[in-house]
Amino acid sequence: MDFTFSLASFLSFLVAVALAPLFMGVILKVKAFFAGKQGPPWLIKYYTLIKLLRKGSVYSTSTTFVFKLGPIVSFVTALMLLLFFPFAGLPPVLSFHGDVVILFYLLGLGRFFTVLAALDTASPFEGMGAAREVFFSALAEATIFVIIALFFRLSGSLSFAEYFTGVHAVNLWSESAALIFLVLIALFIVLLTENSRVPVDDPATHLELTMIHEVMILDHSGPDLALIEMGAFFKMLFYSSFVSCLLFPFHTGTPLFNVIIFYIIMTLVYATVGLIESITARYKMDMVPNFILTSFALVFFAIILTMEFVQ
Amino acid sequence: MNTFFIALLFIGIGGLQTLITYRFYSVMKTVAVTAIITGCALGTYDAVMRIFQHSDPLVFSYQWLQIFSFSLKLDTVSAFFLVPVFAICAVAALYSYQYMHDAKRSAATANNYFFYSLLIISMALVVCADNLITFALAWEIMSISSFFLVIYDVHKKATRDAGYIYFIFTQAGALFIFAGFGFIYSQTGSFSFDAIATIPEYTKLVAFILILIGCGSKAGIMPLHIWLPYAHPAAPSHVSAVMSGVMIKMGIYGIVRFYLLMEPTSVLFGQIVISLGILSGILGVVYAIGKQDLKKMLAYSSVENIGIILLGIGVGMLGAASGNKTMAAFGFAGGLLHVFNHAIFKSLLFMGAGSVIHQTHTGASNELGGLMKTMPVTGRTMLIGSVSISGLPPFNGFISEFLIFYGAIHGLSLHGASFVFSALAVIALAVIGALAAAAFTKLIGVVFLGEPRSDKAANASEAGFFMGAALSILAASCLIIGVWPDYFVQAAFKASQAIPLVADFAPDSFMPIMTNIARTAALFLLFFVAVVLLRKILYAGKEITRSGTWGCGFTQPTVRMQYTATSYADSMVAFFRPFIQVQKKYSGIDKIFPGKTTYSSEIHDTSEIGLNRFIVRPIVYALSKLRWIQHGNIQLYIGYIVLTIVVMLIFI
Amino acid sequence: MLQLVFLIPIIAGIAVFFLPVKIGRMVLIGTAITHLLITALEWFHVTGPLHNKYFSNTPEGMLVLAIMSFLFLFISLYTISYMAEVEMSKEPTFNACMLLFLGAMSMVTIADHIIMLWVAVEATTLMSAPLIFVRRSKESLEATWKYVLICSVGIALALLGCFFIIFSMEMSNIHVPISFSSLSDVADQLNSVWLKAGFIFIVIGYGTKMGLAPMHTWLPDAHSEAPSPASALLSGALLNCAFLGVYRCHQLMHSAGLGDYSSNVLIAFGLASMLVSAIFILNQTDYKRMLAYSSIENMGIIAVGIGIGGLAAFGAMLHMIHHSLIKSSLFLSAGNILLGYGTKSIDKTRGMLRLFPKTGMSFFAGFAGISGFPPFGIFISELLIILGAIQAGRYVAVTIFIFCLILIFAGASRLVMQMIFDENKEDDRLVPETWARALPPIILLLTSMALIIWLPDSLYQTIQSAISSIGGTIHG
Amino acid sequence: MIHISNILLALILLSVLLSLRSNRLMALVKLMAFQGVVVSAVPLVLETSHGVNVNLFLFFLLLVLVKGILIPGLMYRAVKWVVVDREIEPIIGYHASLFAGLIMIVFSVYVTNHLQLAMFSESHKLLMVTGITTMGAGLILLMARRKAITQVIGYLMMENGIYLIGTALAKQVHTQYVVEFAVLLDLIVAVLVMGIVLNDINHTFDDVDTTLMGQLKD
Repeated sequence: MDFTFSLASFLSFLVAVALAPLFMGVILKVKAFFAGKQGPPWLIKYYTLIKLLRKGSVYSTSTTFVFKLGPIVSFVTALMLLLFFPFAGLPPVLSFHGDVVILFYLLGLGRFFTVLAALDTASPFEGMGAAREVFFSALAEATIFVIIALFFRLSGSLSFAEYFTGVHAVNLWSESAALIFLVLIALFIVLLTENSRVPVDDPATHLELTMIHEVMILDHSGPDLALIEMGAFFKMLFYSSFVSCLLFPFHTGTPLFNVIIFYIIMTLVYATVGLIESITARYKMDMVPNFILTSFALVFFAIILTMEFVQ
Repeated sequence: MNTFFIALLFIGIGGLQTLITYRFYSVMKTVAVTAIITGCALGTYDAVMRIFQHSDPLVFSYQWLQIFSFSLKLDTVSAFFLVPVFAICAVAALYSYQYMHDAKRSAATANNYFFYSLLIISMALVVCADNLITFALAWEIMSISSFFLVIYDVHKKATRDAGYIYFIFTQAGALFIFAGFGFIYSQTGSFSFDAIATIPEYTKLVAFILILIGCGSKAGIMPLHIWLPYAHPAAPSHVSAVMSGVMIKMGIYGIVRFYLLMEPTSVLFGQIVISLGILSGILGVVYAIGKQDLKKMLAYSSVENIGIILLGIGVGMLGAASGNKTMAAFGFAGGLLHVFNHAIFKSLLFMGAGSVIHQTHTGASNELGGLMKTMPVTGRTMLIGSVSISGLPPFNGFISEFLIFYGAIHGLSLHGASFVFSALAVIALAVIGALAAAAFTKLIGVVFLGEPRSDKAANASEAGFFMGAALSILAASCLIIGVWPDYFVQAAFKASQAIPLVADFAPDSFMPIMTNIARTAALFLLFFVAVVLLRKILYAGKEITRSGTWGCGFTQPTVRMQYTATSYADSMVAFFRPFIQVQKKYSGIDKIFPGKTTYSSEIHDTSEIGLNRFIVRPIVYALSKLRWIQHGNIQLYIGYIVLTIVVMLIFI
Repeated sequence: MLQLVFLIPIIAGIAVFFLPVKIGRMVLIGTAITHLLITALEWFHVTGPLHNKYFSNTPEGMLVLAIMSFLFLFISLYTISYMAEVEMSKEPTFNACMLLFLGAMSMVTIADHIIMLWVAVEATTLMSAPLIFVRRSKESLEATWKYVLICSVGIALALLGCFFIIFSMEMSNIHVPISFSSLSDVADQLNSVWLKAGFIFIVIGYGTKMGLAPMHTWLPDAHSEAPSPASALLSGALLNCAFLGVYRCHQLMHSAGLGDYSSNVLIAFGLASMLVSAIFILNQTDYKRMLAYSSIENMGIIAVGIGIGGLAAFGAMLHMIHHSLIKSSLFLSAGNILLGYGTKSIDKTRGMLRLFPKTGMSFFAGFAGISGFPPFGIFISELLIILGAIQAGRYVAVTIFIFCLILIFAGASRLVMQMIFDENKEDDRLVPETWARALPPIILLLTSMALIIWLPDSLYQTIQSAISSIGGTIHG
Repeated sequence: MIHISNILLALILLSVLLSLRSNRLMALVKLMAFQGVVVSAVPLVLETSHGVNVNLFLFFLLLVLVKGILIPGLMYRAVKWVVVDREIEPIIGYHASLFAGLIMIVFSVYVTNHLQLAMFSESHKLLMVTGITTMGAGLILLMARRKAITQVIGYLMMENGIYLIGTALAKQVHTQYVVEFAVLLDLIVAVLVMGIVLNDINHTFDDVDTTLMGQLKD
């Protein structure tokens, strides 16, 4: 494992962690804008987290220790993602050949325990959410791993650092732009799925029957809920960064400039999510698999294309 | 005398003495379990030593029936397979000490131990066999002894049916293997393994496919897996643990061994194996999601894991045929390590399921629930097993899946069909992993979490000490291999060096990456502990209250309203509909004020339906149409003779 | 000296007709032991080889004789206790016919003269008919009628075949004794068309007796209706004798250079037999008939093995030995079952494991043995036949072979498992099992087991020299 | 000599055809006795390399005794005392049987010619034709008649045919006796056993109709 303690890497990691809740505010602002409202303050998510951390918790009598494991594991796995991600082309804190695989599997671990925590409550609604979560993410997983395969085909590498740092970084401006464009769309669909955004899931709906992620954490409260929320922010940040890195090559030479561009693009990505949430409605639940399969079809098409492109 | 034989001797004595001492139930059990565990421990030690010390393979040959020899050869691959054979059987024997508790059935128990030890010995012989005849002999003994183990509860109809189905599959499989041997023998003219590499490529392929069918029916490769979901639930749990954890791997061993002996150069071998792997893996796990019986579900999960193993081996074969060292070494090592890992967590899960069934007397997951509170040890170990089998870090399942993945992804640098197969392998692995998580969240969530769905589940209590101990040992191994995989990975790579292409594959080509994986897992654990502590601090001095689950406004929730295993699986199963058939029975609502209504759904195995509809029934029908031959009419009987003469004279 | 093997049983048999039952039983056992002794002496060449116009001790004949002699001892021991149980009024007739039957069969094994062989085979029909017929029920009469008539027709055809062979010799103006051994020496000069015709008629004729489909029709009836000791003897010994006739003729064909033709004929008959038994073992309702069909199957296997030759011929010879041992054991167990339940219906003989543990165990072990599981010998013989068949490039044959084996196993194992393991609410045992009747089948099974662990060298040599005349080699 | 043998053979063929269309058991038995005597006489009148000698004559007497007197006598008694219904009860009708017999003759002529054996003299050819026809007709009786007793007669006829074929083929001295000996033994043994069984069948079933004996089947 390349663990060269570089201050820049560590700082960029900290900045990312710190900014994750802020970007969620961006989405809310965009949605408010389209609804013609003023919207909550930019720092709303920070306030929420602090409020939650101050509170105590109520646990259902049905639950066991698994219920408490859920938030912890999902938080830790999401945090680990950020450790390995090269924000703005800066080398990540940790990196090694093959880290992509373990990171996505760790995300799977997080999901495993979130789902278990939901099932632990004995609530029919949470079970429903859990079932949907595992199903949709299983489909998204296929897309993700095709993307990994594709990137290996393009760059011969298996870690985020190798993908997005250096001059041979994979992005829209490289020679295989057409493929990356397909990946980009697919990845954005995965982003929406994995983070439970419209049109896959509507975090703002009021009917539990129609939810996926939100219904799973109904019974969590206090610091536990804060951990889950934080985990969700990290995950969103990770996917957005992934998309951003594909959109633009961050090797202008000036790290600070890179960082600024990076976060501008990040803001745009979040804004797009917000935009989509404002102008589209949630799909019917049985349409969702088709939506995710679209992403799979795109990347599968892309990887078949590489048989021609890369020899 | 060699340690290996001493080990077998101990195991044999442990089994044989039961036939004499069966009148003294607890003496018989204690002696049997002790002897078997001692033998297995010795055997494990011997096998481990053989993997890591560069000693010459143990060779043993005994002239038998004038023209054959009973030959054994214990090389690294054999030793690698011996470790799970001995280790898992020892743990399962420990488990059986309390699981087998019916002193009234002492004769049946004695038989069980006798065939159990015979099974261990025969499995050890299968992996050490060094010629066709020895392999066939050991294979058949393994089949018949496992058959007797399956039909322990012979007074139940389901058990008898299961035994019957298993019996047929095992014998048919053996005949296919024999046919494969025939093709080998026809070219080499000897029973020995030595000259197999020299036979023509075409014959190799035919022989390999026949052996693949034969071994595949034992391993539970997809269209041939039908016996698994019958036999595993029927057998006593320690037996299903051994059968599913170890015995079906003998099928894998057969495939690997004959592949190694043949040293084929065609990519077709790898492609066939990968295709079967994908089929078994994905459909296996979908059925595992769909099935609600605890052990049936685990049986299908075995099919899935066999698929993963085949993917690994297939990737390795493809790599070896295309000259890609990384692919060959990682694919094979991954497949082999998954054999070992699956042995651990699948036996853990089967024994855990056994404890549940033992305590609640039901295996239907829709009747269970909330057992984590009443059966803490079983619940926690099953949780670990479930995480492991879903291939998630920091447990052992991830390590082997990672190796396979790594190998497969390196296959992407190939061209043409090999590229497509590698890509499919990658996708399949991902999908299998994600769906396995779905299957096992269902298992843990429905059986151990939530509220009990029936009185049986509500009144359960923890299983006995030895049963818990066995589960704990296995659960600990899962974590140990996941966090410190070095030795295990090395062992797997040592075994995979039997492929000539990667014989010189140096440890520095794989060790760094494994160290990184292990460190990441350790880092995860570190963070995990840190956050646990952080959470303690956050909750320090705060009010923590307990109350009922929030019913989303519904004020009178009952346990019957919980999401069941069936509903959990429904949408996923529906997605795979052409491959999985769901039969729903719903009486419907027909009145304004609806009365009682019923709904039930059942999942049918498409391969089983296909086998029934397209093979068994037509054959039985056609044959029953020929029954007039024996009509009892003597005049026509003489007519047959006359007709035969006429026909024969025409063809003179 | 060798002629004693058939003379003694015949004389003893005639004597038993007139002796009281108790002494008759003693004579039966005594003759069995004597017969075994003579066979043993002959086997170890103490008495020296025999070659005259009519008789000669060939390796294959000795093999069949040895199996028969061994079986007969245990079957006769079983008979004593079986007959004591059923209290048959015609017991002296039965015992006498057993002995006469043994004599006739022994004669088959050492006959060398073509007509002498035929006479001996004819005699076996005559001597065994009363064995089937002894109960005089409607069914047994019907079975006997079919047995006698069909076998007589078959054997008459075999006689015609013999004439053809003799004629083929005359066509070529050769003057040698019409015995197989002398004919083999001049076989290449024989007229091939007439030899072929002769072979066809002999295969059909003796094949009727051996139970090759489609001439097998009498076999399930006779084997199921005969008292169990007789069934055991019919299946374990008589079929081998008939096979010997076919085999001798195949040898002759082989030395005449027509081995390919006769091989194909044998394989075709063998596969047909296996297919036919597969048809009837599926959904069989009578366990003795099931065993009878299984005999047809195994005779088919032997025919296929011999037809393929090479390694498969060795397999076929081993198969013959082990089939005799195991099938006799199964029929003896079936006798115990019949005594215990009083019915031959599979549906009504459930729960043997609980009601008749010893018989149940030996029956199941026998079934496992006949299905080719170790530690019984059929495992090796079937494996060798499959290997040999593929080596000989007979892919179609081996496909049908394996297909039939699977079908038969699937059919039979369902029935056997039902008999042994199924629940049985009732508790009435007509006749409790005794060691006297449970032991002989077990000993036969143990013998098969012993022969797979350690095959005596002399046996091995005998098999080798028996198959060497049809080009059967063990290596390559 | 040739002349006589041809006449005998023609008589045999006639008896074969008659037996196929005969609908009375008694007539059939008488026909068999006649056929037996004629068949036994064939070797005597056949030109052989060694002429007629004492052995041959003795065998002739023996054959006549068995085929012409003993076996028909037994059957006569059986039909007289045992069988209630003396109709033959065909499965295949008389005309069809007769027609089959004619086809049988054509077939045997074809076979005999097809064999084209130089060493056959004309009389041997006819002998062969007759033999095959007789055997075939015997088999037809075996297959086409319902009564057990008719089956025995069919068997007898088949045996006659085999005897004729054997006579045609085996002309060396030492093989000739083999034919006679073997056929005799076969007849005695088979018919004896059949007779005993028939007797028992009659006791048990009150008839010798083989359709009653269809219990054993699958």
